[in-house]
Amino acid sequence: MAMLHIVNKSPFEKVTFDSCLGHASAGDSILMIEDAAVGAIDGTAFADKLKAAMADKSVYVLAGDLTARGLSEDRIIDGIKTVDYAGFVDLTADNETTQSWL
Amino acid sequence: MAMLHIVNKSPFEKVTFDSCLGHASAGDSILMIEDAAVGAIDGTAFADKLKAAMADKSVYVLAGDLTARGLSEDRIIDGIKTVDYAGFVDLTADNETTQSWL
Amino acid sequence: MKYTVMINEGPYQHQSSDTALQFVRAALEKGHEIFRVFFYHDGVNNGTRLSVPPADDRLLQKEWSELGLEHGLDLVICIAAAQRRGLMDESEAKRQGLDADNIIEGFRISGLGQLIEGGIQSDRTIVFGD
Amino acid sequence: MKYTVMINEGPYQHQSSDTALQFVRAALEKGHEIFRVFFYHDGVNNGTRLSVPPADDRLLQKEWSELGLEHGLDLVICIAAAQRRGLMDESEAKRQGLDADNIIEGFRISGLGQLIEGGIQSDRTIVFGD
Amino acid sequence: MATKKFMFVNRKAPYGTVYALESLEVVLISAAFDQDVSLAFIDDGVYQITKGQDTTTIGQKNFSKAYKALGDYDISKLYVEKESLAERGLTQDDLMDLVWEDEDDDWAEKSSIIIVSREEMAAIMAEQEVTLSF
Amino acid sequence: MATKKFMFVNRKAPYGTVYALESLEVVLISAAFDQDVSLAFIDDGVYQITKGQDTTTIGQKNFSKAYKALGDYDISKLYVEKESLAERGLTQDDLMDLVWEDEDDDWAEKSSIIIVSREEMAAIMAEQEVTLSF
Repeated sequence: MAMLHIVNKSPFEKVTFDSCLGHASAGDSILMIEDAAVGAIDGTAFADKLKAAMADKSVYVLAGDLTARGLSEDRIIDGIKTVDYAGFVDLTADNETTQSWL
Repeated sequence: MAMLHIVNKSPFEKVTFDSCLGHASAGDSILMIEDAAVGAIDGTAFADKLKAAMADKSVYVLAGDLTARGLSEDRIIDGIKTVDYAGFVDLTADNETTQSWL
Repeated sequence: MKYTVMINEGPYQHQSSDTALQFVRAALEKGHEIFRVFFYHDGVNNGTRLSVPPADDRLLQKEWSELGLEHGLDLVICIAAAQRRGLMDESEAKRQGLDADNIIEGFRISGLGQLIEGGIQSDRTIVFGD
Repeated sequence: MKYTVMINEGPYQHQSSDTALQFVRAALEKGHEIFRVFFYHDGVNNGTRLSVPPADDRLLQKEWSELGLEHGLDLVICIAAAQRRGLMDESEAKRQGLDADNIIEGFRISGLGQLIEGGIQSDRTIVFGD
Repeated sequence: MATKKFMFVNRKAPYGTVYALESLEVVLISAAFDQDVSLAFIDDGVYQITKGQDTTTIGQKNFSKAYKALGDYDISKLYVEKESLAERGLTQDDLMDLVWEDEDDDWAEKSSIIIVSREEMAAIMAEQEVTLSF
Repeated sequence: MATKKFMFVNRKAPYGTVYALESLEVVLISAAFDQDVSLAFIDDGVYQITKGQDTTTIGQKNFSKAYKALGDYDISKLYVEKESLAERGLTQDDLMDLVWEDEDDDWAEKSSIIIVSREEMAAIMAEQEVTLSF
């Protein structure tokens, strides 16, 4: 079963995002919301970890949370897709299960 | 002026404790309370960082927060002193200023 | 698709209530069913009617209340968490001998079993928190 | 020595209110003066009188209230934070046209200036939060 | 009602925040619904089930004994992550003896604690139908 | 009243939690007390003063413009940590232009943002008399 992992913590502040990456399975999807959106940016101390996870997982970011923090979509890592709240809902419907990393 | 740094976050969960260590000055004191108490234990992935800080800083842990989490005082790093709430108050009085790392 | 949503944090302090509100709105717009929204931990504070934030800020508790009434949502506040934090409806306040209550229209107070039942009955259970 | 204490989190959800309570008790026992305790952010929720936790759990709001009354402590709830979160005294509730209030005895509601004044007047300002 | 695979994921230390206590309250309630329940203890969540917890001075009640009741409610799958223990200098000896009685094996007392690797934990998580995080 | 060195330490991103907004509200009030006020932006706190913040879809008000008022209240020392910016892939160009007018220099407009190293930030913190953390 494919799982949607929802992560809402900055990877620079908490280990939650790391823990999420360590427990997600190949074929799963990861959605960054709230403070986790800052993890989508390329050229950060976290970017390489996320790129490695993208080898076998799909990664998404909630666009509104990115722009709220002054980060434009053209700075995110290649291959990460932006979604709005409707897209967030679609992700929860398209994956059989979800897990929130709090 | 000597400063008391009060840290209340687990070093395994958040970067707050690291940030505290990175901003404390020689001669300062560091007090671990609440979830930060788990950082006092020897033999963890964090212990070496704290030992390095102890070269020029005094480190304390609130005993009640240690035992609440099932950790006995005989497991803490050599040189860390345990205090009770009265000792916590004394530390705030003995240092000219305090900074809480939240 | 049928959803249960759990919210673990109070309004303003963390974004989880905001995000959950936008999520529920988007799910309703797409025609999904919201079986239940369960407010747990500090999430129970989303159900107070005594909030009056600055005029240029959102009033989250009212937005939940109005959304609930408009769509007939089952907005459930956990009774155990509510009792710890001082969120009361009229009958519970009376039962506890308290002189006031503070729940906003559209919410109800019930037990933790409602969360588990939501998980069983729904196709998806989504958790928002800190 | 004269202390001001700031508390940024509500009761139960985080330990900060518990720790601050023990700290203030210990400071008073040592003969220090508590100039002010300032409740900010979700910390305002420490001032509700509507809490009824399980019988075997502590009732933090009442412990603050009683400690404050016993020692004549100045327990100040930030008005802006209180308005967002639905913590009201009688006069503020009336002013806002609300039908209930929920503040517990021993607390008062005032502005953020009280925190800065506390920092200026006190020898030490200690922050408890998340 | 249908039977689903429920997992309660515990990542936070007890007492510093309320999540451990209120998570346990949900878990105990879930027992009444005859679901396939398991618990995961990862990251700081492993501190929730250490033995010898003593909250005398911090003003909070010690709720660690309530984990011992889980076995009586047929909640017997407590997955604890090996890597999380090791990083914190802990071993299974530091955890409470949490047991259940196997009615299919002449009520033999068995440990409810199952130490698993991160990789095994990920596989167990992948099988769940409802995951509640605290 | 006496003049003290007040520092407001900001370590958290805006909007995910309320601390950034309510910290700013305290800072603005502090201006009325004629104290020696400075702000520190470290770790995720640096996101509080990025330019181009747009909260249209998340339902919260955009309060970033209020930082621009700080200069008018003679709050002109906003210390931003270089290492925190770098770790997040940010530079000073990503931050708002926050300025104040120096009355001792013919009201010349000067930047309120002072980029410092972690070591310099530690030294500035060590000089403070009242440190409020959010």
